[in-house]
Amino acid sequence: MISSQLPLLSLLIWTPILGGVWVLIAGDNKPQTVRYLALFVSLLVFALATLLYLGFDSSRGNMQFVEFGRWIEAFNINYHLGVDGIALPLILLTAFTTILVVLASWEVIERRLSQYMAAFLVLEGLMIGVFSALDAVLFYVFWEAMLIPMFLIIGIWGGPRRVYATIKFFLYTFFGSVFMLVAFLYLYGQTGTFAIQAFHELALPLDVQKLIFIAFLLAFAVKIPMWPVHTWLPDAHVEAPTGGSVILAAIMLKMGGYGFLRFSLPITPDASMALDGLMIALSLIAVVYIGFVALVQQDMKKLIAYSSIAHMGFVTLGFFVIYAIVQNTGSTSGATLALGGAMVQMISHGFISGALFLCVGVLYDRMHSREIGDYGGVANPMPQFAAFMMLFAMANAGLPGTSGFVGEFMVILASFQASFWIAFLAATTLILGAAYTLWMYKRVIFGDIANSSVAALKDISPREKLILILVAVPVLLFGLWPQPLFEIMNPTLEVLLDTVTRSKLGGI
Amino acid sequence: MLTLSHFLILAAVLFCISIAGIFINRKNVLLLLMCIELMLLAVNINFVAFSHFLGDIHGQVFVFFILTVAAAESAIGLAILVVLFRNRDTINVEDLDSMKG
Amino acid sequence: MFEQIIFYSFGTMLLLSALMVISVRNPVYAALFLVLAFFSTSAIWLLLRAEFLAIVLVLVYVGAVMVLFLFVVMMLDINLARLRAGFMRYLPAGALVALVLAASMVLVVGGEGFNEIRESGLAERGPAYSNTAELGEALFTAYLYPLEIAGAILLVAIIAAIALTQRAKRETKAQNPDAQVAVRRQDRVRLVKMSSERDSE
Amino acid sequence: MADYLTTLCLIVVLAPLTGSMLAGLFGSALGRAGAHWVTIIGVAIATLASALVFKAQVFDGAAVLNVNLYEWAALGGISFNIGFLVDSLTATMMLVVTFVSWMIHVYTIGYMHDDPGYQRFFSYISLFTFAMLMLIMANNFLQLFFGWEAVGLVSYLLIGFWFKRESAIFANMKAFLVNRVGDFGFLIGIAAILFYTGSLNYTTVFAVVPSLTGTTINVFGNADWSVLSFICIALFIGAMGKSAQVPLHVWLPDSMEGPTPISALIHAATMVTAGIFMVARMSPLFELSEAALTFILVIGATTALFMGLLGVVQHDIKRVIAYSTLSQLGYMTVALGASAYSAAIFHLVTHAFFKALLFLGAGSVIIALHHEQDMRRMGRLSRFMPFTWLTMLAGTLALVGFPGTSGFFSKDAIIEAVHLSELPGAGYAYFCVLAGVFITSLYSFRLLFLVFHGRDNVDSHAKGHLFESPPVVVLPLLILAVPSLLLGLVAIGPLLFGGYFADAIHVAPAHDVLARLGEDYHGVLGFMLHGLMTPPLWLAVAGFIVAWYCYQLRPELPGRIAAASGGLYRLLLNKYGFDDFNQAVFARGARGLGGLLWRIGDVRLIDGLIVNGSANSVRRFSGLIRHAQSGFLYHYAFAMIVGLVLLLALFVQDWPALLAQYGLMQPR
Repeated sequence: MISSQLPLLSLLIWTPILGGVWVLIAGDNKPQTVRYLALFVSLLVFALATLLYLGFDSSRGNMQFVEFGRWIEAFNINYHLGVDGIALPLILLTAFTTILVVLASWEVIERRLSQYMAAFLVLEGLMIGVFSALDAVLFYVFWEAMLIPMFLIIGIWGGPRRVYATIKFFLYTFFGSVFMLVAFLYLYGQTGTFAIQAFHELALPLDVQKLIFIAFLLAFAVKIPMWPVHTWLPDAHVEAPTGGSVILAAIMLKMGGYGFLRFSLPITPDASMALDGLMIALSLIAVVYIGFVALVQQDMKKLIAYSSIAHMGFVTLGFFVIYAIVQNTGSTSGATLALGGAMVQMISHGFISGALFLCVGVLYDRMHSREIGDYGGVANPMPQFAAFMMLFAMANAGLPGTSGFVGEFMVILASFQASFWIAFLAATTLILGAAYTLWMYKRVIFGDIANSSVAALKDISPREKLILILVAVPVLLFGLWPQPLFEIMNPTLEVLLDTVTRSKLGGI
Repeated sequence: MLTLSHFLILAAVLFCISIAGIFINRKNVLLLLMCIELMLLAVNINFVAFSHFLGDIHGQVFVFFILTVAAAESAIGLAILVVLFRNRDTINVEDLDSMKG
Repeated sequence: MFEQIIFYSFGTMLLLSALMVISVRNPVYAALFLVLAFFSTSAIWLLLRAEFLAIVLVLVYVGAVMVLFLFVVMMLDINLARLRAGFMRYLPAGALVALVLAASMVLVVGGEGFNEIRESGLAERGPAYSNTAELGEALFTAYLYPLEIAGAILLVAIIAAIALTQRAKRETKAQNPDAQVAVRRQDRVRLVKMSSERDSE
Repeated sequence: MADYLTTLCLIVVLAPLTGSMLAGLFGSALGRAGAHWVTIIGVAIATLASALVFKAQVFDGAAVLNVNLYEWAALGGISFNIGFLVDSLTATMMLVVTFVSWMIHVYTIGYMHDDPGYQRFFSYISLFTFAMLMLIMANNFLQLFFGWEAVGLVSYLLIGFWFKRESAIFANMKAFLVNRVGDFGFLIGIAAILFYTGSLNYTTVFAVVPSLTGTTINVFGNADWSVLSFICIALFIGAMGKSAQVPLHVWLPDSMEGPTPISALIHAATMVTAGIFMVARMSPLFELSEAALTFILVIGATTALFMGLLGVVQHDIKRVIAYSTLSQLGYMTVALGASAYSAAIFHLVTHAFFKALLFLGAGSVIIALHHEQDMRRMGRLSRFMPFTWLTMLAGTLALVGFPGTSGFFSKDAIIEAVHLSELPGAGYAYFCVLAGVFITSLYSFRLLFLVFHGRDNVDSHAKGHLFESPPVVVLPLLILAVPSLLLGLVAIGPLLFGGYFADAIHVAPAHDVLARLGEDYHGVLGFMLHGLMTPPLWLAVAGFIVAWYCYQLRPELPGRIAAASGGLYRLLLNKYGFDDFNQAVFARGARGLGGLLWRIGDVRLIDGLIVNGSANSVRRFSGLIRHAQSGFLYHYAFAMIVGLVLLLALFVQDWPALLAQYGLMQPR
């Protein structure tokens, strides 16, 4: 009923963008109006997102709220939007996180506040665009446009080495996605249209599939980030302002995962099956190698960035272990477990790493340092903050009862069905994750008051407490009862699984 | 009797002389401009020759346009030369190398 | 037979003057040799029955451009001494390059590459044929638009030449209206608090 | 009946949780008294409810309750849900956990009287009770794992309660990480169960498992292991982590850094027994794999003997009791290995009481001496603290296995069971268990003599106001002393031989040592008389005599023995080098590997070589190209000419033919 009349997805994309422009017009000299305006826009978008959720019929696995409009007739490119079980949770996550970011940068940002808020609102619109685009070119436009606000956010309001970090971030992602464009053009050549649905049905020979898969892999591996192409993330996080870090960790890393589910797996199933060994190896490296690297970090944000890479390693593991499972067990139940686990891992990682970056932001706003060495015994002056930080640290280490556990638990259970060793290596995250998170927690929070500046710290203000509570609720809710998430995703995962496991080579 | 290649050879040699002129002359920019005029002249000879032997007027029309462009070009060239001389007091090619990477 | 005489004589004159242009020390002589080159070319064009262009060449080039050159040469007091030093040093390299290029061009052009045109020799034209009429007719029908553009280019050239070489006259006191408008109250008005002393009786 | 039980179970679980939430979140608002009352009432309700459940389950013979509360997640045909499974085993454990936790709550009022984190502590111990109950009452592996890790979390919070102390926060991280190593194996086991049985629910798993005896899994390429042994050993690794068996025991002694009440509650009575409970709960699984049972037997025996040995050389009063706990856990594990599950549970229950009693007694001694834990600065306290002394004596008698006390019944049952078991490791286990009895009595009486008798080397200042602890401390001691002494008499009959755990524990007839033991069991008295003739009693007496001789008559003798034994003493002091080994290999190794991977892998290789490397190479390359623009016109002219010549050459493809025209070359 809701889905028919209201063009909800277009609203969801363009309200934040127009809101951003409106905030920009409001100008820098009226900070208070800018803040409340930005908050109003982000709340409005969240309301629209919940409307989308309520209207979403979770019994059907295919695209809903579909909108279709001619854009460029010459090349048969059209403004085609739609959302299904995979995209909806991510859109909700985007809307929710933007509210957090607007609240988090309430007093912190003084310089050019309106441009800061505008950048985030536009970024939100573009991200929702990416998640709901069903036309390859539209997807590509949103995908590249999304980099610009992020580039500005890190570049202008970032830390000392921000220029290096932001250029590296931009070039890295841009380099990857250029190959994706080539793949789209080839597919357009084959099908005459840019509709992603058509790409899914297009039969392709194996070697062509492999090339396309590699092209997509480059674009999405950089975004996730997967092991060899991950070095931009720590720099980007260290230099980004708190809000930027939260959005970067909570949403932008999920683009890669979403891309794999929407493009790589369905369009080139046989290539994915052929190369799943490589992908599993890369994911396991991300989990183990990065786990060790995270252990020795001295900068808090770098540590959380590396832990994000390790958690996202689980996502890719969940995606690419399905072929081995189906081969091994013959049934798709394990594969659905893996995919569902990976999806939940993405959502929960969005909340947890967002929360952790907010916590580091709280500390950074007070002491302007991210080095673990400068802190010690923060629990004494800031007990409430220590409690929140404990919850999120435990969630990051994958404690059952928090959402961090759900994803990893299911992926490990599923990957055992593929092979013992995959589960064995993946399960090491239990130890490594706990090790680096708790060691950081011990050095920063526990212990005696390290220095005078720590002693002078004030506990979290009501605003900060509101933010932390807001993000703590989903972490605990989805830890204790993740079923609502699965209800949305299950039908879509079923549909995705049978497109993905059906080989395309039969036709030729 | 005269054939087209006579004219083409004439123009070619003229063209090469003007190139040598640019290459040899390391001294004043003025001579460079003159050599460019010579090159254009060589090209015009070719055009007229072809237009005549093919009995097609278009060649000559084109020469007409080349002349206008050449005139405009030398006018501006000399103006630049004057301004250059006024600022640098020299038009010696050896000194004018500031425009580089 | 007569045409060959004319062709060869004016051809050699043309090449010699070109050689002299690049080798003579004094730029004025170079300019004058260039004028000679133009005259010999217009003669050759007459041979090719392109009399309108020949006359235009003489009028436009020699009349305007060479005069401009001479004018500039006269105006800039170029110290001749430095001009010619080192001419000999680059001659061999330049000559070599020219020779290689000329040889390859001549080979290409001289060969039968153009044989179907070669034999035709100088095409005979009837006495009523008027090159100017034909050229004018082509110019003002098919090529009208490019003609306009050519006119525009010339206009641009004129303006550019003037603008480049114009020197600002120093003594004028031109007003700058937008600066005047942008003045703000606090720049100009200063309130000074003075204690009010009674006027002395 | 079922929903009556369900509501009761809900009360049992939610009461401590609400108490903990109230104390935790509104601690400052409630104030100290408010906080401890809220939590005590919560746990009291839980104890009452679990007593009702116990009565319903055991006496009224109610059916086994197996109910799903809500569906946690449904995915790909597998449904994960949260629910309760209450049978005799759970009911007993519920009663033990809630009762001991209640005693600890009361005791903490006295112990933590002047501690700033008072409310926080109460909230943590109630949270612990909630987590332990969730673990015990789970009806599927997911909730078991949830309880498993939640209990680990709370023990982490409580060990590091005084987070200002560097040793405490090191100990709690160590505890959590070692537990996580155990959970790593546990998770692999759960994953295997899901793969081979298709569900995580106990009942379905136990139904499917017998059909799996044949299937094998090959992990190391050639060796084909039976799936069941693989699963059981994996699950047992989890138990080893939680119940501190040999390789993963390193965290328990350090966990003494936490306040004494939690040492009693968590590291003696309840949490460490989670592993034993899990193995007992999974008895249908373990019974099908001889290899796993032997493995358990050997690990248990090694822990029992060698950890007991360490107890003899400790000077910190709490560490002695900690090592005694380790040793007793070893005993329980040995019982499990010998398939005497009910004996293990029986010992677990009795041990919970008398070990909690010992810890609380030690706690009251520590308060009296103003947080002095080193036994060398204690002595002759019996005059000042009669009640503590008496209750500690009762606890020690139970621990040693003095005939009639609960410890005697449970420990002797285990020793007899091991004696009857025919598993390959049984001989070694029997030896360890026997030697353990001697060691146990040695260190426990050593503790008694050093603390309450022996030379009085309490420093003068402390002795000034040395007197018995307040009633709120002593009362729990007295209450706990009762079950420590009498429970054995009451419980041995039904528990071991009366099929009390029939509904929960299934023992394969071949391994049923308790059945054979039961044939010649006729009544408590008979068992006691029989006990007099068997070696354990004499070993216990021998231990007593040696302890009396060394620490009462000739106090300087232990010093000389230690010096004489040289290497052995240092080995024992150094806890067999486990700590140094872990620290060197795992801690420093991991950091080293991490540093290596980061510095070389990330910074130098990926960043330096590829990312910045390519950027630098582009800059260097363009540096070269830059010189091509010299600024001189003739260079540009020259470049044009070269281009022209090349174009010309390109334009004329067939130079030879052209030259041939001029006769300069012979045409081909």
